[in-house]
Amino acid sequence: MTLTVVAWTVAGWLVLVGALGIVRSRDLVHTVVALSVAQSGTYVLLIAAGFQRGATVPILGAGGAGSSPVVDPLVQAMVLTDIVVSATVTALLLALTIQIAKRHGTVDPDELRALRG
Amino acid sequence: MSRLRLVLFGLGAVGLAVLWVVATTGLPPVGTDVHPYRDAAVAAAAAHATANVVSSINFDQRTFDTLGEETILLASVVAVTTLLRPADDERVEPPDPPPAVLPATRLAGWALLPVTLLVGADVVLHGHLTPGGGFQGGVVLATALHLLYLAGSFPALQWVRPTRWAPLLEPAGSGLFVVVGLAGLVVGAGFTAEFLPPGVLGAPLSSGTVLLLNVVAGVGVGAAVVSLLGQFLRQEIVIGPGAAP
Amino acid sequence: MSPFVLLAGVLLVVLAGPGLLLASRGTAVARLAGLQLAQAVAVLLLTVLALALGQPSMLIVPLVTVLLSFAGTLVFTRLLRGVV
Amino acid sequence: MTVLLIIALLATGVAGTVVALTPDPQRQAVTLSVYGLLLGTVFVLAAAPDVALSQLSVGTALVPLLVLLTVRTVRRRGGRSGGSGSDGS
Amino acid sequence: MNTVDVLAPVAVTGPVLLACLVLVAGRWLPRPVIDAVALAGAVGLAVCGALLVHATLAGDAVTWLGGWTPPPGAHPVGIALVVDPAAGGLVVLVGVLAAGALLFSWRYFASVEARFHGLVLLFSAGMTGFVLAGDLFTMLVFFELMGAVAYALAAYKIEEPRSLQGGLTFGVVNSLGAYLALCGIGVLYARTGQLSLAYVGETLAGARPDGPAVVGIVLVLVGWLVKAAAVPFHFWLADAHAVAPTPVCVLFSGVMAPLGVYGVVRVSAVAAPEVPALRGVLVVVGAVTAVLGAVLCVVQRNLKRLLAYSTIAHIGLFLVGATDGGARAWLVYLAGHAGVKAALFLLVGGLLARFGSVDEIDLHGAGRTGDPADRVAAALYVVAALALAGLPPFGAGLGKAALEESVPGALVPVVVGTSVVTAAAVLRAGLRVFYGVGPRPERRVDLERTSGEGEERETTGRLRHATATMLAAPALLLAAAAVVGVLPLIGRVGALAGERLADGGAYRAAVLGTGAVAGAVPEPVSWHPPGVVTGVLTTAAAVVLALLVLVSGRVPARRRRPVRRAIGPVVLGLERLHSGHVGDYVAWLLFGAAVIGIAVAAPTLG
Repeated sequence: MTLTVVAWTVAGWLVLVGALGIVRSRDLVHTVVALSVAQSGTYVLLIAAGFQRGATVPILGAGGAGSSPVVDPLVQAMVLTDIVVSATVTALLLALTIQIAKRHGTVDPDELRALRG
Repeated sequence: MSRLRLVLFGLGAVGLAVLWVVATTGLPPVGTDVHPYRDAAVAAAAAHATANVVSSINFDQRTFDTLGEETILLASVVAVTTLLRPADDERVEPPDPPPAVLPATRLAGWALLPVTLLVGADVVLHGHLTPGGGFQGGVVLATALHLLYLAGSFPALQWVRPTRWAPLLEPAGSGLFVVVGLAGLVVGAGFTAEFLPPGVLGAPLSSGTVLLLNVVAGVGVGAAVVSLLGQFLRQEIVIGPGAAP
Repeated sequence: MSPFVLLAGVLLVVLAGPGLLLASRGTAVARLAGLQLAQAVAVLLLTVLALALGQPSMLIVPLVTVLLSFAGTLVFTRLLRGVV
Repeated sequence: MTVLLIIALLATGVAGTVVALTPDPQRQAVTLSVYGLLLGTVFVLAAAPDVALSQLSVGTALVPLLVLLTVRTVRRRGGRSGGSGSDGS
Repeated sequence: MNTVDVLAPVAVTGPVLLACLVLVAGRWLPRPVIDAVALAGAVGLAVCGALLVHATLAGDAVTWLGGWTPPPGAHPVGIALVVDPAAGGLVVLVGVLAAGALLFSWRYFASVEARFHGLVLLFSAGMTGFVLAGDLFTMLVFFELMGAVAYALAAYKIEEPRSLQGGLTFGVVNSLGAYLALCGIGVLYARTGQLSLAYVGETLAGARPDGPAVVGIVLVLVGWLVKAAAVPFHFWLADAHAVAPTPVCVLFSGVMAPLGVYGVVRVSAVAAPEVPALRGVLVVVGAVTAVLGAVLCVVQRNLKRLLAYSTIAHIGLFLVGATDGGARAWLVYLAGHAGVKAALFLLVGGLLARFGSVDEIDLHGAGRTGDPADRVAAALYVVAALALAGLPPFGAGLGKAALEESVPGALVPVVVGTSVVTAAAVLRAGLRVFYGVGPRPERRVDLERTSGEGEERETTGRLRHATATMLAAPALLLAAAAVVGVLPLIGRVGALAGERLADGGAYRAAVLGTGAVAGAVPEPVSWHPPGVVTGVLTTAAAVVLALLVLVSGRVPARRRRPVRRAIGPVVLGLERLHSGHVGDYVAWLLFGAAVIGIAVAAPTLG
C-alpha cells in the first residue's frame, strides 16, 4: 500500500517538478536539465508498473531456473529506450543552447526577445 | 509576466495532480503479480533461447522499437553535428595546450583505459545472457575513449581521430541494423525476424540475431556517443569566437 | 531481515542523507565532496544488493559504476577548474 | 527489500526536486550526478539491472560532461544567464 | 508474405537506409548524385504509399513484425504495423512533400554536405513510422524521432538567432508533450497490460470507463495535440515554422502538424473507451484553434509566420471535422491544404532568396520587377491563395465543401469564416508584395511583433532570378492540389480512408483477427453544385476582404479608430500571450492538459 502511494506520487512529482524547473528557469542549460528530470518521472512510473514483490531479475536461468517469478521485462525495455531518448534529446538541446549563447549573447529566456506576436 | 506564468503553472499542476490521483487510485497496486505481458514475453524469450528477457524484447520481440531508438540516436548525432558546425563567421583554432594534470591522474586514466574497454566489450557481448547490451556497452566503450581527454591527453585523443571515423561508423551501424532486419524479410521470415539458429539457452553463442544486433547496436551507440562528445569538445577547445551577437 | 539487507539499508541512508545533502549545498566545488561520498557509497550499496538479491550477474552494475565514477570525477575536476 | 525501495524512491523524489530547482547549471550538474546514482539504486532494487546500467552509464559521466562542456562554452562566449549566484566567473 | 508484409516495414526503414547511405557516402559523392538519391527515395516512398493504399482498399492489413503473430486468444509480444487507406495515403503525402522540399532545395544550401538530405529522409521515416505503428509505444518512439529531427531542421540556420530560439522552444515543448503521452501510455499499460493499440482498445471496450483508462487516454491525446498545435499547445508552431528553412516548413505545415490530428483520431477511435465528453472537448479545442489561428494570422507581417498561423487555423478545422461528422471529408481537405500551403511556403522562400526578406511591409511592391520568372511566381501565389479560400477545382476547396456538408450546422460558420479570413490575409500579403496594391504602409519598428526583416538567406547569395526548380516545385505542388480536387479516385479513396480511420471496431477486428467487419462504402467526396457555389463565394469573399484591408490604408485614421479601439486590445492581448518565452509555453501546456483532462474526466467519472 505504502509502496503504491510512494511510487505513483514520486513519478508524478518528478514530472511536475521538472516542469516547474523549466517554468522558473533563468538559464537554458538549467531548462534542459530540468526537462530531463521531468522525463525521469516516466522511468519511475514504468518501473513501478512492472514491479512485482519478491520477483527476481528478468534473466532466465538465474536464481533457480524459472522457479521464482521475474518482474515485468517489458517496462524495462521501454525505460531503456526512454533513457537513450533522454540522453540524445538533452545533447541536441544543449547544442542549440550553445548556438543561442553565441547568437543572442545570453541564455536567459527572459532576455530572448526575437520571437513574439 | 513571470507571476502570471507561475499562477498558470500552479493551476495546471493542481489539475494534473488531481487527474493523477484519479488515474493511479484505479490501478492495481505496485508489486502486483498480474503481468500478462511479462508471462508472454518470458515464454517468447525462452522459445528463442535468449536468457536475458530484456534483451530478447529489445532485439527480438520488439526490434522495431530499438530500430527507431537507433535512428533517434543517428538523427541526433547528425543534428548536433549540423547545429555545431562552424558558422560562417567562426574559425577553427589550434587547440589550447592541455592544462597540467597530476601525474597520478594521468596514470590512473591510462591504467583504467584497457579495463574500461574490456568491461565495455563484455557488456556488449554478454547482453543476451547477463544485464547489459549494445547500448550500455557502447556508452562504456565511448567513455573509455574519453578517459584520454579527461586524463589530460587531448593530443592522444586527437591522435585517435574519433571525429574522423565516428561520424561514418555511426550511420554504418544504423544501416547495418536495418540490413539485419531486412535480411529476415529476404529469407522470407518477415522483417526483423530471427533467422539464425537460436542455440541453447545460456550458451555464449545463443539467441541468434539478438547477439548480432547487440554487437551492431554497441558499435553504433559507441560511435554515436564518441561523435556527440567530439562535437561538444570541439566547441570548447578549437572553435574560435564568432561575431558579436 | 538478513544482515545484507540491513547493511544495504544503512548504506542507502548514507547515500540519500549526507551524500545528497552535501551535494546540494554550496558552490559546485563544495558539492563535489558529496558526489564523492555518494559514488563510493553507491558502489558498496550496489555490491551489497547484488549479494543480497543472490544475483552475482548483477555485480556488473557496481563494476561499471566504479569505472564510470572515475570518469565522472575527472569530468568535474577537469571542467570545474578555475571555478573556485 | 520493499522498505529499501520506498526509501530509495523518496530519496529520488527529493534529489529530483533539488536538481530541478538548483538555478546554477554547474551546481546542478553535480547534483544531477548524485540523482543518477539514486535512480540507478531504485532500478537495482526493482530488479532492473539492465536499466540501472543504462542510467548509471548515461547519468554519471555522459550527461554531466555534456552539461559542463556546454556551460564552459556558453560562459566563454560571454553568455549571460539569469541564474543567481553563478560561481563561475 | 503479401505485399503489405514487405512494403510496410520498407516504407519506414527504406528512408533510414538511404539516409545512412547518403551520410556515409555523402562526402565523396557529388552534390547532384546526393540530390538525386534523396529525391528518388522520396518518390519511392510516395509510390510505396500508393501501393499500400491499393492493397488495403478492401480491408485493413496487419503485419506482425519479426514473425511474432500472436495465436488467437494469446497475448501479443511483438509489434504490429497496421495499414489502412488513411495511413497509406499519409505515406504518399509524406513522400510527395519530401520530394517537393528536396526538389526546391536543389539549388538551396549550397554549402551543406549531405546532412540536410539525410535529415529530411530520417524525418520522413519518423513520420511514416508514426503513421503505420499499431502500437502505442512504437508510436511514441517514432514521435520522438520526428521530433529530434524536426528540432534540428527548425534551427538549421545556425547564423540566425530567431531560428535557434524557435528550435529550442519547439524541442522543449514537444518533448514535454511526449513525456505526458508516455505517462499516459504507462498508465494504460498498468491498467490493461497491453501496448498494442487494438488490444488496449479491446480490453477497455468491454468495461465501464474508469479513472486510469480516461486519464491515460487523455494524456496520450495531449501529447499528440501538442504535435498538432491545438490551442493552447500551439505556441511552438508559429515560432518554429516562421524560422525553419523554407523546404522544411513544407513538411512541418503540410504533414507533420496534421499527423498530430491523425494520431488523435486513430487513438481515440481504436483505444478510447466510450466517453461522450471526449468528442465534445476535441470539437471545442478544434474550433478555438481555428478561430485563434485565423485572428492571429491577420495581424502578422512576417509572411512565414502568417502562413504558420493559417496552418494552425486549418489544423483546428481538421480536428473539428475529424471528430464531428466530417470523417469522410477531412483527409481530402488535409491533402488539398498540404499542396496549397506547401506551394505558398515555397513561393515565400523564393522571395527570401530573391529579396532577402519575408516582411510584408518591407517587401511592398518588391515583386514588380518585370522579370518573367517573378511574374510566374506572383501568379502562382495568387492562385494558391485563392485555392486556400476554397476556389474550385482545387483539393482544398473540395475538402472544405465536403466538410461544410457534413459537420453540424453550428460549425459551418467556423469553417467558412476561418478559411475566408486566413485566405484573405494570405492574399492581402501577396497583393502587397507581388503587385504593390494599396498604399505603402508606414514602416515602424514594432517590438511587440516579429518582423520578417533580417532573415538569414538560405542561398549562397542573392539570386538574380528565381531558378527553374524553385518555380517548378510550387507549380507541381499546386498542380497536385488541383489533381486532388479533380480526380474522382481521390475523392473516393479519401472518403473511404476517413470513414475507416474513424472506425475503431474494424481496426480492432483486423488486428485481433476476429474477422473483418465490412463497413459500408461511404459516399465519395466530389463536387456538387452547392459546393462549387460556396467555393466560389468564399473565394470572392476572401478577395473582397483582402482588397478592403488594402484600401483601408487610404481611409483617414479618424474613421479607422473606432474599429481599432473595439478589437485592438483583444488582439493585442492575444499577441502578448505569444511571448516566445519557453517557460510561458510550458505553463500553458500543463494548464491546457489539466483543463482538457478535467473536462473529459469530470462528466465521465461523475
